[in-house]
Amino acid sequence: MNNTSPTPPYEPPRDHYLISAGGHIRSWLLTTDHKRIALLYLISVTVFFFIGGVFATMIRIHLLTPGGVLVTPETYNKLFTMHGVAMIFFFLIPSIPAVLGNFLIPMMIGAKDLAFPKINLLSWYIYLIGGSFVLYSFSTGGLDTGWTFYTPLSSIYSNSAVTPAVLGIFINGFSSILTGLNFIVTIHTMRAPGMTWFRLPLFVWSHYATSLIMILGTPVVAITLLLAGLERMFHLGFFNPAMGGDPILFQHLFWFYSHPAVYIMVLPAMGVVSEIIPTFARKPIFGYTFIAASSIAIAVIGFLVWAHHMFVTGESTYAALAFSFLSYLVAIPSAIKVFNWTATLYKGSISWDAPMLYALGFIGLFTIGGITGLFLACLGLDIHIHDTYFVIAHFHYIMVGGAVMGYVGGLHYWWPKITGRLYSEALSTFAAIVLFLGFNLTFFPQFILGYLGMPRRYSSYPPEFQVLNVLSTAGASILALGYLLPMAYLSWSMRYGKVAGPNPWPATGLEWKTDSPPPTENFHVTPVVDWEPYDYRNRPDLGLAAGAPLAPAHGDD
Amino acid sequence: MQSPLPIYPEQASNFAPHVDALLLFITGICLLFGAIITTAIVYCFFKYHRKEAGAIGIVTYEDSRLEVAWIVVPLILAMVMFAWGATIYVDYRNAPRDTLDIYVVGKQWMWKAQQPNGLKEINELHVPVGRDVRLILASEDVIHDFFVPAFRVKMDVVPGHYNTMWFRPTKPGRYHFFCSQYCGTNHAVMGGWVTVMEPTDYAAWLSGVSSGEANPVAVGEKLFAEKFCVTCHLSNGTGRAPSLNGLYGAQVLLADGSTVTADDAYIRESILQPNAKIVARYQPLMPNYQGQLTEEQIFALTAYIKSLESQPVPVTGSGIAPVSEKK
Amino acid sequence: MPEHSEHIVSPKVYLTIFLALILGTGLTTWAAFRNFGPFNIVIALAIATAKATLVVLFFMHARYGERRTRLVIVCAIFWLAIMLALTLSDYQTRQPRMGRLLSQAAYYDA
Amino acid sequence: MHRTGELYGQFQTLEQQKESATLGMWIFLVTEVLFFGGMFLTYTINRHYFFTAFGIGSNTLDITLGTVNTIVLIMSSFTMAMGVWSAQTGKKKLVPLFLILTLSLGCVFLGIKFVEYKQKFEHHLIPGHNFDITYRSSHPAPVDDPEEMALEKQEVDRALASDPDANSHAQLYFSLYFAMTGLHALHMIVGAGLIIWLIKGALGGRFTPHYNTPVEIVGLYWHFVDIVWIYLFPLLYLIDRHR
Repeated sequence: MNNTSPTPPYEPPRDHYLISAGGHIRSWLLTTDHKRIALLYLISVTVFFFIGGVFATMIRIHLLTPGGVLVTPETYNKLFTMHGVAMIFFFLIPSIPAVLGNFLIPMMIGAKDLAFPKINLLSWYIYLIGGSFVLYSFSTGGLDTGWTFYTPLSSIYSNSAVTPAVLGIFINGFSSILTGLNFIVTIHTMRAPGMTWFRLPLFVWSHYATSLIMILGTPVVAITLLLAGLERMFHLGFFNPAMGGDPILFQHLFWFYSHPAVYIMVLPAMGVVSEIIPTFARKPIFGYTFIAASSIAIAVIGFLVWAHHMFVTGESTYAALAFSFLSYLVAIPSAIKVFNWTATLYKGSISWDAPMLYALGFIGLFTIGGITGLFLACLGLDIHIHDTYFVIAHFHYIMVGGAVMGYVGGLHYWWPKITGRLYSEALSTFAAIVLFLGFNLTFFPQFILGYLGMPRRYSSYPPEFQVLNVLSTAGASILALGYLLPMAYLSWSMRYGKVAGPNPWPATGLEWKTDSPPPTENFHVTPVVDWEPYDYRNRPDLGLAAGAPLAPAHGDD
Repeated sequence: MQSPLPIYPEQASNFAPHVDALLLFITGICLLFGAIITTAIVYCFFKYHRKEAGAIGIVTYEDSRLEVAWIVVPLILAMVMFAWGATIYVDYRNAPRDTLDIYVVGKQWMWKAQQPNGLKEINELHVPVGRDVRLILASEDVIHDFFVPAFRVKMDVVPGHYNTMWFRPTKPGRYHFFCSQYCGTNHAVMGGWVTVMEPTDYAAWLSGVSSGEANPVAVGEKLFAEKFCVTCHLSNGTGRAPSLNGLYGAQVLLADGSTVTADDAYIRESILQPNAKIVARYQPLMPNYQGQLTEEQIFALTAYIKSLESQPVPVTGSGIAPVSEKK
Repeated sequence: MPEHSEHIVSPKVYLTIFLALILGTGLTTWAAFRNFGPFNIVIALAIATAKATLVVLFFMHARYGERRTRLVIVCAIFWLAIMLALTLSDYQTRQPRMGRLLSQAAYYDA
Repeated sequence: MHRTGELYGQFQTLEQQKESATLGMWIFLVTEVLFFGGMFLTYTINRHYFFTAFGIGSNTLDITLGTVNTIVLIMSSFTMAMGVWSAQTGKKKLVPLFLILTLSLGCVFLGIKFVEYKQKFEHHLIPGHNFDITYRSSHPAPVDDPEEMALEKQEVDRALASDPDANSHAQLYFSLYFAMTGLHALHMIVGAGLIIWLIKGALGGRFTPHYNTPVEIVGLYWHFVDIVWIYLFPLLYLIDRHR
């Protein structure tokens, strides 16, 4: 994959962020460098991904037979709850923003660091504290409420360690809020000369939208879980019908955040894809302004749809109609993105490198996830498929097929920048294909299971559902392999990989105009931006073919 | 019963064909869009594969007509999906008149159903084919959800709320029902079977099995005396509290001038929280029965009050609407 | 980056606002002891909002700040409004809760 | 990142630094609005359901202490604003003076709040197993005005007659009362800590017309806490006072 690099044999930089502050553990734990904090996050979210992944594997093995093969119903309930909590709050939500966003946003806008480096470090520590609470809950009695913590099950009836878990998520919320706050301020005030709003990479736009959701939604779930935790600790009655409280109110408050939270997970992945596609098609992205605006539109409209999780709770019919209508509206900006990405490929110069495969995989899986959302937003269908495996399949297509594919793709794309090394081309291509196939085999059968009526969160099921469950489990084992592979070869490449130049693909963003790995201050001189985003034609510095074909007359259709 | 890999469950209610048709419609549209996008990606992926190392792509300029087209067309299709789904939902949320009402109570981890004649079932539900059935759902602890895949309907069972659902079975047979809202340890086994029977079989079943079972009207009547309701709610309307004859389903005039329909929720509220709605021209004297009656006793009392409907209402001083409230 | 010209508010303005806030506090307490029927809560919230507006505009300098600051404030109000309005829309139109408690009227007429 | 004087390394100019800090604080306050907003929503819905019980609960609060506390907090907001003004206009001696005034008023507020909490504890109004809305009126202290107590008892009895669960619902009111005022007080304590940090700087003459960002952004925070109270006061203390 280095064959396109036109630069002469490249000497890696002698001083960069990984070594300049020394390798001592203290230099990492007290660092305020956004790049090092990103790596700290990389390690910690990987740990949670691994924990959540182990739970997922056990869930799938358990469901091989109708009666369940592995654990008791009680343990099974804990498994899916802890899988959800670990994956959603401690992996998916921080993954792309806190790892890739943290690493790249300052570099992409030409800044030396985020606006508040100490707060950035603080938010990692808050994440660790929140994470420890949750791990404490997992290891002392576990958690069996479902990641949604519906009351009064969670606040009164559950016998598991609910209190430390809700406190952990409450604490972790502030990590998310501070990250979002830091990004928004940074994007507003730290842009390099010439970096106007409409020259921002789309990755930055999508993180801006993500940060909006983080700062506007997270406080609500924080207070909600705090109230639920107080209710449990002190026998208060906010959401307990026996004392006059209302469990439906909990659901309103919870989904006010937790629906937009889906967009916290997937918007950054859309940002990653919006970077990868133009780079590997070597042409400006089609419909830049529409993609940028659709990110903001998703963030705003995403806040108006939450009660579509409550169509069968006895919600008022009028409210249900309004929320269903608004849910259809939020599908449009996502569709705009998919169409524009596809259109970007047209007449491109497309390479088949691993990041591109991940990005295209993302488009395919996200499209399936998105359109099955249309089924669930549909009131008449939702009364049948609500709370069934259809829902499970749908949001795994969005979160695993979408967010995780984007995250892994982004890691592959920026890995040379982060570590200065290239990984094996053959292995990475293989892993991308394995992931795509394994994923579909795992989750596609679940759509059918759901429509057949298998409810979610079942530790045992009627025998007629077995065939599809076995298929799903088979897929999961392939999927697990697909995740272990990149973990292995990426780690291997850190030491043994080929040295990457500053711009191996080559790509047009500012982050590629500095060394790989970058120096602590990101740029030796503050860059000045005088080009439009993703423009390959006016960038002689990229060293691409001088006589590259120009747009013919009919090209501008 | 079915082929080894069916795509959808049996259609056994009035909603099932509509929901399945809607499913096919949305699936068709989505497949079409999916096919277009997939074809475009695969085509470009091979057709424009980079041949020379240094080649760059040809710039294509964005076209606002194209952008508007792919905003407006999906929007219109989405609105069709919305409207179709909404009609089914509105139908589902508004039960027809004259339904067969069955009370269903969910508790960790079982379902109790009570037929109109008082026959009680556990994790079983018998209904006649072709009749509009309404389930009145209550929970004793956490949130549950009553889900019958073959009928394509479900509804959450929320403590502190009465939810209702309705359907008209169209095909005799035995169908699974599930709890589909996670409710704790044995959530997965909190289910059972709906048996749809021919009306004659249903009637026979009711009378056959129910002998020896207490009739809820009778139980309710007994409670009505035991709990001293009868001392104030005289049937001739001369008591300290309004007569309950003909109350169920009627409009009740309240002290604040508003009216309310005397449905299950109203009767329940009036038993548990009598002073919430005071009937016009009566005093708030009735003690509250909160915590003194089980859910099933309330159902029985309600059944008894309903049965009073058919008795002749003596002419009393009561005004426009059958005025009623227990005091 | 726009040239940041700091506006210095004179202590006289602060004093005026302070006195207005004290007046508002007196007014809201006074109003609470009068029966305006359903308007008691409206009056209380109106006075509170007026007071909060004064604090934001003058003490917090929003009146003199950048457009961006005002945008941030509008966002906060807008999202709060979304949360309250859409949730209450469900409560306003849903079926009454089982055993719902007394309406105010029933209580006062008793 | 190195720091040059008051300028942190990631910034190019002091202007940029101040702009970032101010924007950051405003955005933080937005999250606070939503944070308290969740509780206000819970409050609104329960008040709607249980108006009588909320009225009874509210009437047990001491209106005098509440009003005094409101005035104290507004006064502290005023002195805070004056502190910012002193820093902006270079009145180096006034800055610590106004900050100390603000801190003292904040402490007075917390002291009064503590007295109120203590009363609630004595009157069995802390949510939990011992919560008893009738306790106060049936166990009058010698200092209480017997007439007033009789009136209060009458009110409580009336409420219980119309809402048999009034005790439970009044408990809901007090749960919200403690959650909301407790979180507000927590914000006050954090604010007081920040002001102590400012006073330390101000005594060292750190804040000048050229550099006063910390005073300004702590001021923003302090005013916000004031605004929360401006809403809490009528919503918690003034329900159904006019009977």
